[in-house]
Amino acid sequence: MTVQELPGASYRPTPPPAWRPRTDPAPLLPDPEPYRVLGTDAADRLDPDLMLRLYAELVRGRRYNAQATALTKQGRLAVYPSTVGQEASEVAAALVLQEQDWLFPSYRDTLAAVARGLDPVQALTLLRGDWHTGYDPHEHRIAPLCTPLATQLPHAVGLAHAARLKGDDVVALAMVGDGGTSEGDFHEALNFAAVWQAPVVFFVQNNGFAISVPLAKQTAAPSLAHKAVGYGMPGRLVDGNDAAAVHEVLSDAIRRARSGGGPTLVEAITYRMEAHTNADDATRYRGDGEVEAWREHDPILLLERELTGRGLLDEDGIRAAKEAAETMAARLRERMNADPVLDPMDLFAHVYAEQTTQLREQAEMLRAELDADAASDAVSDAEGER
Amino acid sequence: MTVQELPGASYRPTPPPAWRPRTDPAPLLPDPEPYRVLGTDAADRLDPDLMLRLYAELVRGRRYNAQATALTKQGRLAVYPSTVGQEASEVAAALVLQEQDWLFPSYRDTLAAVARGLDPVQALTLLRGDWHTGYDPHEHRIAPLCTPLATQLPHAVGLAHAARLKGDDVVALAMVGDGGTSEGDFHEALNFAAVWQAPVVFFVQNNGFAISVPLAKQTAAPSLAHKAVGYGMPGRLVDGNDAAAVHEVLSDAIRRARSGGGPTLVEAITYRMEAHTNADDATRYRGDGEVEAWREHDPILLLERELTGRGLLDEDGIRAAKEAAETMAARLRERMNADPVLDPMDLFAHVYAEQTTQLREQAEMLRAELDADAASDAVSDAEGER
Amino acid sequence: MTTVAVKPATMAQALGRALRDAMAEDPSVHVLGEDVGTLGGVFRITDGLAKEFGEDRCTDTPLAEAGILGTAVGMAMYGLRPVVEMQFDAFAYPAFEQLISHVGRMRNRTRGAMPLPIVVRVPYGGGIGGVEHHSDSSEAYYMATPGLHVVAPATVADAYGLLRAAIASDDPVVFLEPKRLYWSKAQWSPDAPAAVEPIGRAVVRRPGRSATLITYGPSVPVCMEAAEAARAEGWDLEVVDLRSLVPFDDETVAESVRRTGRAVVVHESTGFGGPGGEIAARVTERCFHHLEAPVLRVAGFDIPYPPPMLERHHLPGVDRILDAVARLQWEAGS
Amino acid sequence: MTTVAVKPATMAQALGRALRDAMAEDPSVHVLGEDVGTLGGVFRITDGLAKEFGEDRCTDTPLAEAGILGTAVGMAMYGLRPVVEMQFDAFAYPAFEQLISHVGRMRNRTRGAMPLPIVVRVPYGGGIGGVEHHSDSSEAYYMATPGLHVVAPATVADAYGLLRAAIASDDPVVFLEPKRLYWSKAQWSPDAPAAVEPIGRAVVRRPGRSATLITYGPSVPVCMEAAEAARAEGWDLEVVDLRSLVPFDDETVAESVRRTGRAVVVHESTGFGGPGGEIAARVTERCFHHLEAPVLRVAGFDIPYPPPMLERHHLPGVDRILDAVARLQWEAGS
Ligand SMILES: Cc1ncc(C[n+]2csc(CCOP(=O)(O)OP(=O)(O)O)c2C)c(N)n1
Ligand SMILES: Cc1ncc(C[n+]2csc(CCOP(=O)(O)OP(=O)(O)O)c2C)c(N)n1
Ligand SMILES: [Mg+2]
Ligand SMILES: [Mg+2]
Repeated sequence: MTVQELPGASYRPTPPPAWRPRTDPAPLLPDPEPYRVLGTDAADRLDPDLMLRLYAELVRGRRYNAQATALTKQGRLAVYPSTVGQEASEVAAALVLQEQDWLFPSYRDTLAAVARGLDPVQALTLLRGDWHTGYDPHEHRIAPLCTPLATQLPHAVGLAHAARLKGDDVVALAMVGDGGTSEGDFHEALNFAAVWQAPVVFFVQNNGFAISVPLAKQTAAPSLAHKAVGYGMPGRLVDGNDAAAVHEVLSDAIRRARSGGGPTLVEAITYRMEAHTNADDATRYRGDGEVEAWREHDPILLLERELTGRGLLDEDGIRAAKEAAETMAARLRERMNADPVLDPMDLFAHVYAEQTTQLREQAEMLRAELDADAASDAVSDAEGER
Repeated sequence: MTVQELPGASYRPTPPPAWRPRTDPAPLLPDPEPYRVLGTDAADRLDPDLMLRLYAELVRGRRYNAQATALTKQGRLAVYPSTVGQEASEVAAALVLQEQDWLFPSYRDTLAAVARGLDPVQALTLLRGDWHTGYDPHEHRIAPLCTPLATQLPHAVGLAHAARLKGDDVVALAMVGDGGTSEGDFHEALNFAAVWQAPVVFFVQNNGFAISVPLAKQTAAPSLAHKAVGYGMPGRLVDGNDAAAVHEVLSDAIRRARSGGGPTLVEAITYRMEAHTNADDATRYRGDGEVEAWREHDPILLLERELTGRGLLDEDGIRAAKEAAETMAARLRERMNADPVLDPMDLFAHVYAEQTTQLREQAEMLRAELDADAASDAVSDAEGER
Repeated sequence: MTTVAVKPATMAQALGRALRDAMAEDPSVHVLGEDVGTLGGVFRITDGLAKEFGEDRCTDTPLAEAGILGTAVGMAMYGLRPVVEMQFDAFAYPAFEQLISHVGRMRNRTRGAMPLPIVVRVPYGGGIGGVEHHSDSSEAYYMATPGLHVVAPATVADAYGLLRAAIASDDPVVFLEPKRLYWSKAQWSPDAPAAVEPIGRAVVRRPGRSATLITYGPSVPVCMEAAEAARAEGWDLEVVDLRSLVPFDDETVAESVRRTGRAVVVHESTGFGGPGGEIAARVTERCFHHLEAPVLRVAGFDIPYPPPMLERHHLPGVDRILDAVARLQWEAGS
Repeated sequence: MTTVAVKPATMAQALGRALRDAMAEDPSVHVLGEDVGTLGGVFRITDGLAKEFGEDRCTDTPLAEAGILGTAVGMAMYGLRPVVEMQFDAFAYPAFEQLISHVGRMRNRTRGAMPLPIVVRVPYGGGIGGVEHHSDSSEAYYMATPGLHVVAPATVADAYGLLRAAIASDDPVVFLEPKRLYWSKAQWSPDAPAAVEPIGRAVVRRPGRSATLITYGPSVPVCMEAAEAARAEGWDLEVVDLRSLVPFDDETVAESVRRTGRAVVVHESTGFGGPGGEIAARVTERCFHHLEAPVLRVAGFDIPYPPPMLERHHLPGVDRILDAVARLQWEAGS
């Protein structure tokens, strides 16, 4: 397009100052193929200790998933959304964080919380049903598991932004599913993060489905990571079953955020091997063949092969990891088999900082009902004893 | 990144079938510079009739803007958001549509509606304040002017999708501002459109500001058009003050939509020369220098220079266009100076298809009040006459 | 298209049947929402529709509630009759701007030129052991939004009849489906589905003389049970099932309360700012001199919906209803 | 930082001053919203704050209300006290999911570990000649959401005091600013601002013996005027200004109604499903045997907010209030 000199035209072909592309889009675009480490040359650079740590966590994570699903069958959990097949992404998300950093899990990400150090019983409280959150978020810097999809993303942005304003060295990592990227909150969160250059990493686990809806009905984008350029942040695509790759890509993104470089969007390609939750019937929307194809690409298998191939792991090591996982599972089972002790009066305890008169009256009513029930129970007990 | 052969590893480096980039991102990305026709070689290809038509509409549009602002001063409009400086985009948006197509204007886009053939008095009804919409949307296929930003975009998608399902040849063109692109509804609308391959064109007028907030506080993206790739649709960047360029780019996008090629996002770089509305004081957030710089890039000036330079327009033609605009303005002023005739009972007329008992009672109450007022007015009139 | 000889007996089946019959009769009826197609919805209400009518008629949408309702608005503008499913009550909240600012106002905005015959199906309410955000009773929000109809069936037959009426209505309808009644069964033949109930008529589910329980949706069976239990205490309770909150059937309700002289409103939604305030106020306006006692309310507490293990303490149950009946100042007369 | 010797006299100025004083006292107070920085807000309430405290303390956000409130939640999680401005009532709707699903529940969800001291300022209500979506009274939505406080000042001094109290509160507060009172003036010295009013206390604005007008926000001055006008008819009306809808001051209201025996609730919001139902119901529950007539309501009609040229027919005015007072069954006694 060349500029034509018009007779008498002082017309300038460049538009006035308000138009100025501020970012070079090229470096923001993801590579066409998901980044991979295991089974590639890049694996030569791996830190053996970190890999063994990841391996132990993956094995533990797999066992945790199995145990949690078993607990739903025993009626000890109301519901459990499994992360079998996604352990590499779940675990890596936790391990890349420093202590002062914050994790923002979605409802599915109890494993990430557990890998970060949260007591699994506390992590499962929401799903057991005794309370909405089983832990003090400040203790491990893990936000409450978030059920309304994508709504946790602006929280992560706000927290990261606040920390930066206070001059604290804190990065927030926010997790979301492929389906969650369709929500308006995803869009608004990424935009705020980029405008504010907040130290936050958005980590999308693209596990192929939102309940029954496959990715192809969710988006027509080349990849979810391609959304990043529209906010002016880099988008990265990674093989979500390659624990080493996820760890590296997330670490890079966190380093970037920590050093003032702003947010990153990371898309991990993975697969939900089990049904959406124990209540779901996945055979209604996908064939076994698809699931089988992913078995070969299992995150534990990939890492195990790499580590054994390199002589970093042997049968003893594998057995030890499995045993540690069994111990964790046995302990979890045992503790979850105890009925939680609940006080119905807690219903009114934390609605407001100070209880309103109105709630006080309602609490009194419940108290009276409970007392009356207890009294009539006592009467029937006494009658029973005679 | 080369694949390493591990001893005994049957590990396949390509991930399983669920990962498959569906779109080549390259053609979806906008050019780095806004597309321009006027003052370039591309202008040789112009259709003189179309250009003269555009010119007449721009001149009329400028006059319409002036008249509407004047009407706010006279108390004849509650408020008016001017499109001075944006006439090329407003007018082109209307002219690219075929009769059966639909226009989805934002609250600012009365000019586009008028350029499509809507009676300006009807277009201004919302802003005069006698009703929310002054026209039957089906008559000109213009959706009601939409005040909650970006909420009209999913409407356009739904309508276009419905038309396609019915087998009708209908394209929807949806207008939105730069600020509006930050809303979740923008994101959700574009995503639905791309997944459904709906025949819709999203037309963003980036006029530099959302009230007082400049683009740099709105987004960090290379351009708003870059958002398109994240939905898997093409993004196009155009000089919004170049009527010929906007007309061409929008026409291309509409042709694409009409032929089943799916949605396009078009960003027009333009500038709001006047305050946000008559109630706004733009000096609080921008300097005169910035505004002045854009005067040289005025849409009417650009087209006028091109047309006069090519000998397609002379002083007579310019005068004729101005006179036509004056006639329109005089007629508009005259009609807007008449008080609209309102029936308060209309409040209850179209809340439901069938009036509820409840509304009937309320309507009766108002009717009684109005009758009582009329009676007491009559009494005082009678008294006044004595 | 052959009519399959199903025999629905649960509310879920009746709802599914209503959708199917409406789609079969009227090609402009489209179903859309999350997981409604291939899966048939998480509650299986839309099971089989995509198969029978194709994915263009029953569509799995991207995961975005404002987008679902917003595109439904556009579809309705073009003459379709979209029936959208919100997966759970609390997941309808992202769509509130579209609902309040457009769905409820488009007809009024355009002086009747652009009605929006949209049905928003919302599986709602608690008692199913759902974790946070899966058990909200959000009807107060809908009631406070002019231009919407708000319907809540309590029986299998009503589920069918009211949903058919909602789809046939030229007004937007928020259709509240009591989740915990999805699996409630009743003698009901899909081959001779009940005559379509008009929206806006309450019904006396159980006649009585001592006092009126005014209720709707999931609380109807609870009130029926309470009425049975009350017999032992010597109270003969009338149960009025509102069926729709908007339009509100003042006539049926007031007629009952004038007769009994006492009333309790029962619902799961929080008491404060919930539907019960409106109902009690309008009953009182109309029946003041017939009332022996103030209209009382038995409702959810004014707290966020509790976790599954505590929800039974929150939900209005038979005992709490009877306690309220006992407080209706029986010493005062009649 | 020098204290500028402004003499605020309008409600808008008092609100601005409250923000300024709170920010000066507490560095964790941050203001964010659309146009609140450079422009000082479309109503100029935040004028000067960005200049005095910097753009990090008073921030122009991107145009996305859910994003504004959602990021404010995150900021509050980290210990800040965000004050967000929604530009107009109807533009708060996109933020409803954040408000209902998170803001109102986070404290409860975390057993008190994560309170959210957020103030959501909402310029609300009509009477300013605003076009569609600029005049909604949305308080019913907020009232029905547990975990929120809902405040609406009616005077210049209360605007200051209640906003200070809202910012100081450890609970989230929806702060409803009656737009049409922004320019109402009063003798009020910014140098000795009124003692900060606690949230949750109603006030008797005008004592009276014949009947009680229960109201809040923009309807307070209208009720005061009605009370004046009522003297000519021989009625001595008491006016109770609720100041906060949540917490609700049952004590002050019930005490007044027990004394007068008659009450009318007045507000702009639609009547059906609006705050008046709750108020009338709870007053009746508490004062039944003192009532000579049912508690009546004067409210906006049950319609979408009308266009500017018709709004005066919609808004509760003096005549309509007096008509309601006349219907309080004066023949019946006292
Ligand atoms: C706002 C909202 N809408 C709907 C739901 C119901 N829901 C729960 S999980 C889910 C699918 C989520 O898919 P994705 O984001 O891909 O995460 P994944 O389940 O695969 O981890 C849906 C629709 C919800 N929790 N929140
Ligand atoms: C949802 C919503 N939020 C806020 C507003 C208030 N508002 C009206 S116009 C405007 C700025 C719009 O900017 P932009 O989208 O760039 O359009 P422009 O005014 O420049 O045409 C704002 C914030 C609104 N109308 N809708
Ligand atoms: Mg998924
Ligand atoms: Mg703009």
